[in-house]
Amino acid sequence: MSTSLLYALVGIGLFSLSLYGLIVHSHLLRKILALNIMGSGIFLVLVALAGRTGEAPPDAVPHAMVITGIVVAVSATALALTLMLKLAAETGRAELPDEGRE
Amino acid sequence: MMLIDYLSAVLLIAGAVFFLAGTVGLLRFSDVYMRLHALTKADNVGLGLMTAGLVMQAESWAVAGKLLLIWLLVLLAGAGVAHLIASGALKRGIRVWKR
Amino acid sequence: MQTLYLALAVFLLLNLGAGMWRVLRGPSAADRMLAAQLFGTTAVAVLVLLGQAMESTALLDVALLFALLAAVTAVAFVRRAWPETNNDVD
Amino acid sequence: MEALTLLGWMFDGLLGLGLLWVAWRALTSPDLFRAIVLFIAFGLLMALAWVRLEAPDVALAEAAIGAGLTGALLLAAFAKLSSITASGDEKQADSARIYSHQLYWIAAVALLVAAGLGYVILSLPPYAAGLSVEVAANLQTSGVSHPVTAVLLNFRGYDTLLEMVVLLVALLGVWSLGGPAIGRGSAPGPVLDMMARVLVPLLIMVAAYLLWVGAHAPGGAFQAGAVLGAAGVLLLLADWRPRAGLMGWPLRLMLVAGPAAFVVMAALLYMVEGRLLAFPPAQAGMLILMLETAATVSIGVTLAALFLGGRPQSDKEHT
Amino acid sequence: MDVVFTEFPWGVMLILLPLVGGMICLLWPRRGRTLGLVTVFAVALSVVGVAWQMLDTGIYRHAVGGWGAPLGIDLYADGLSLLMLAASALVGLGVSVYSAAYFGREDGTRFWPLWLFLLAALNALFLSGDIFNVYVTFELMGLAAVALVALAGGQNALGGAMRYLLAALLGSLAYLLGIALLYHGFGTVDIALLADRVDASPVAWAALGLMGAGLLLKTAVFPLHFWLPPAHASAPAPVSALLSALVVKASFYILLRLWLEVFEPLVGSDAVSTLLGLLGAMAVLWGSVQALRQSRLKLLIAYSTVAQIGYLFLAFPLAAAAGATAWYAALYLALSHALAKAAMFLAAGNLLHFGGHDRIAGLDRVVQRLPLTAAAFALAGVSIMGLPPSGGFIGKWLMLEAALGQERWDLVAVMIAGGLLAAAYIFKVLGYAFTQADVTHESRAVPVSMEWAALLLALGAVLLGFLAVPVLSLVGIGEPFGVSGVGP
Repeated sequence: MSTSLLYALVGIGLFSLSLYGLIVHSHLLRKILALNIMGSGIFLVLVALAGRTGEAPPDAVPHAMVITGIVVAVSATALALTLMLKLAAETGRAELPDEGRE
Repeated sequence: MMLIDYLSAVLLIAGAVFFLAGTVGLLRFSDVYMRLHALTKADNVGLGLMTAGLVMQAESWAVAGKLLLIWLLVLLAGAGVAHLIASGALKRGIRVWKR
Repeated sequence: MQTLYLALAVFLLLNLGAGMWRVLRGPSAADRMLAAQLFGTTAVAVLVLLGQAMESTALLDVALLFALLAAVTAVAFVRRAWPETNNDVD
Repeated sequence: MEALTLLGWMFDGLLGLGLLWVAWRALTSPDLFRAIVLFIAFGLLMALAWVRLEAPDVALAEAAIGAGLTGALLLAAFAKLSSITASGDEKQADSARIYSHQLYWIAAVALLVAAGLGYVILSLPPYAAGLSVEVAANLQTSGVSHPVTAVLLNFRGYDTLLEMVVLLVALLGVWSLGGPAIGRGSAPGPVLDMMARVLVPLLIMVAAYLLWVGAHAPGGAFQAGAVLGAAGVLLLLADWRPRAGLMGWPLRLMLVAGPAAFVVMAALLYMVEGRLLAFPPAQAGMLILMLETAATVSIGVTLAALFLGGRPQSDKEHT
Repeated sequence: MDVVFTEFPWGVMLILLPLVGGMICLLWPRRGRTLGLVTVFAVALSVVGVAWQMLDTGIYRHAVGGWGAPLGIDLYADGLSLLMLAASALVGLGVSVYSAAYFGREDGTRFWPLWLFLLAALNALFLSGDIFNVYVTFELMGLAAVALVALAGGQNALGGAMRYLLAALLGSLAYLLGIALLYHGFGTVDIALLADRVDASPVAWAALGLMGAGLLLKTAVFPLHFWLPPAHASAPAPVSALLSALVVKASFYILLRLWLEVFEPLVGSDAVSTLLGLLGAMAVLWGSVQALRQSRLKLLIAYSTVAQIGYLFLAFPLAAAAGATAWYAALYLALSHALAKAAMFLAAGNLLHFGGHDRIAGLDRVVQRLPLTAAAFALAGVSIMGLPPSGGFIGKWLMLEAALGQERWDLVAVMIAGGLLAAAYIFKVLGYAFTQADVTHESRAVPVSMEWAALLLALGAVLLGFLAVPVLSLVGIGEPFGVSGVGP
């Protein structure tokens, strides 16, 4: 077991934890938090496994991908938070409206 | 190890002790103002001692300067934030703990 | 020296874990935020130690950013997220 | 040497457990504000993890965006939410619609996913160079000497072009949702004023430094832009608002500058080199720095505008 | 002149033009409508240009930055990509003409830049030969689409947009973890190189599971369709048309690409394709039944989309033996569904504009009062039902032929049942359109261009019924389904 594997497994753990959190919580802010943590878990897998280069410096391509991913994540988070606030202003609750309403 | 190494080790360890004190204070003190007091010890003194210890080991002036800059920044930001939180807490009527 | 740097980093990390108790416990929002501030400072200390241990000056830049951004987050808390009315009694 | 590896393992192990624990508490905390503070702490720990994984570029981005700006965004959204929903925060009957036996099923699925993926991770070969050989071989002709910047701006510059547009589209989405920009709070007071006066110039200097250093060391447009965005956020928090005259086309021009520079550069290089974004090695360094400068400004302004929320009113709206 | 046309870089124009158009729209909001229309026309022209070049040279490939895979990103287009690009251009043209009249000045300033960026994302996605680049285009597409849904405002649209955003983000993240595994397993994110390197290892299986799940969620395949009806039904009509016609097809396209190339060594086993076929069959039946039960026109059309997406997945179990025929059938269905469904949503938008509501029972003699719109709905319905002569008929006929040839009576039954149910829900609407409602409503005049846009798209869907040979020969460029495939 190496450092790479350790952190990659932690990343998988974060992915699974937040998958659970995303499904069970109905509050939208929690869902947004869960998606952010899930993203971090995936980024951790990407970067951790890039370190399997022995003594050489780690592979830079996944690092660049993760920086792209972090910027995408903050964009999506900002949009999601605004949408949540609008929805809460409209319905009084920061939750998804029930389906099948008319 | 040279003498300077011993000196910086002492400073680093002393800094760590202040961090510990800060945490203990944060956990044990009984109202937000006292905890604030404990926190600023870690900020100012703990990090200051550590920075001093590391500056002695710095390879270049640039590194030493950057270390000092970091400490000054934490000092400034910590003081400002501490003030904002304390005055905010007073304004919001959080009571000061009395025995 | 390397050993000492790393040992102190581990010690500070443990310290951080202990501080987590205050985040969980509260009771007021300000307490939680204070604990987060201590986290920020501790992380800065860990970073400068690791920077020395791993001989990477780039970590000092990370520490610098931490110090700056922690202040921004704290100001965001004080100015925005802290309820004006005190419903979280200490 | 032995003690060193042991301590390294202790550090990594503690950090890994800490990440999982903090994430778990952030996901399950009944108090919403506490969840957000835990999430900010999670961001700090993530940055430490990036450092341990020898990814200082990612650590910089995480410190600026992941822990810093996302935290500020969440705190501001939490505050607005508290003023919208009656009870304010938390303690709404959460997950009320999910029955406990369903919880077990979902937990079982999540565990299964974790076990399966964990097995896959362990099945990977312990040594893999990825594309590091190709990156190193072409670094000379990329115009910069820092591999991550070379990948972001040159080798995979097209991704970065699209990513700039993603950021812009997010802001357009926020604006099109309407609603007023965040209002001003109580008077900022002298201390905050002083902090803003000292920190904002410092943040701008750090941004410029990161932009410049990115060519040969960890740093670059995204980290610099994020720091610039943080400066903007701090100004907004100190109740500074740009003159209304700047909120019309000058603002829009700054928002578009980054993606537009990329698109124009792509088109021009197509005409000269016959390929999109094919930098001629001799001029690559300068061209990349120009692109990065435009990108930094756009990223910074966009992030600050995202924090502001609604579309700022200019004195003479064209709409 | 001829040289200019054949040498011009049409391919990169497909990406750059809408990006430039969107940015100029943002800088110059008052001219949004004109800029938008000009840009979309130019994009459509570029698709013709690309098709022209590809007829000559076959596969289109462009190494961005001059690096080439695996270090750089390659743009790649074969007949499959070309078909999707053409569908985007056609639907985009119709929707743009419609939107020019539909959106007022205020809403228009929001709509046009978002729509042009969405178009850029779609084109970039169809041209991408790199799975990480596809992730970025997914995010661009998703955020733009969510913002467009939310344009309608109100509780339903905001709820629909939120649900859609969460589903899209979760789908993207699952896809991204798949990328991480593929990259670390095989050292590249280029589709063509992955196709050479991927073997039936645990990494590849896990990546297939993650990416498949993410893409199925984005494509809204039963039972992961929950987000689609609220989002598609509550968006502004032209946005609903874009989402149903194009955006869900984009993730289907990527799934197909990965299936045919990257995961080719894994899909020899029947289990996965059987599962996909089963989900498709369930989607056809469930979606159709739900559509029949709706009382709102736009919800009915949205559930019809769930059903029609199901048809595309019936191709997976059939392709093992029928080869290319099954894929040609699915693609023909995708193309004609894009046109027909866009026409239907636009027609529904006209009815909504006209009567102020979209209750099916209150349609109130629209056949007499809006004959062009009613004709558009009916013609689009012909293609959705799969009646001759229409694009839908060709697609379903090819699919049915493949199923009959393999004696897959279960799939045959599903297809026939789906067709009958589609007939039922479309005639339900048409029935109300002929009769007088109990309560009559105030009515507003519908701009002519909105009526014609819907009608022309519907006519296009029907016309596809006569164009099978040329269209399928275009799709065959570069042999996306392998040389061994049986031709149409």
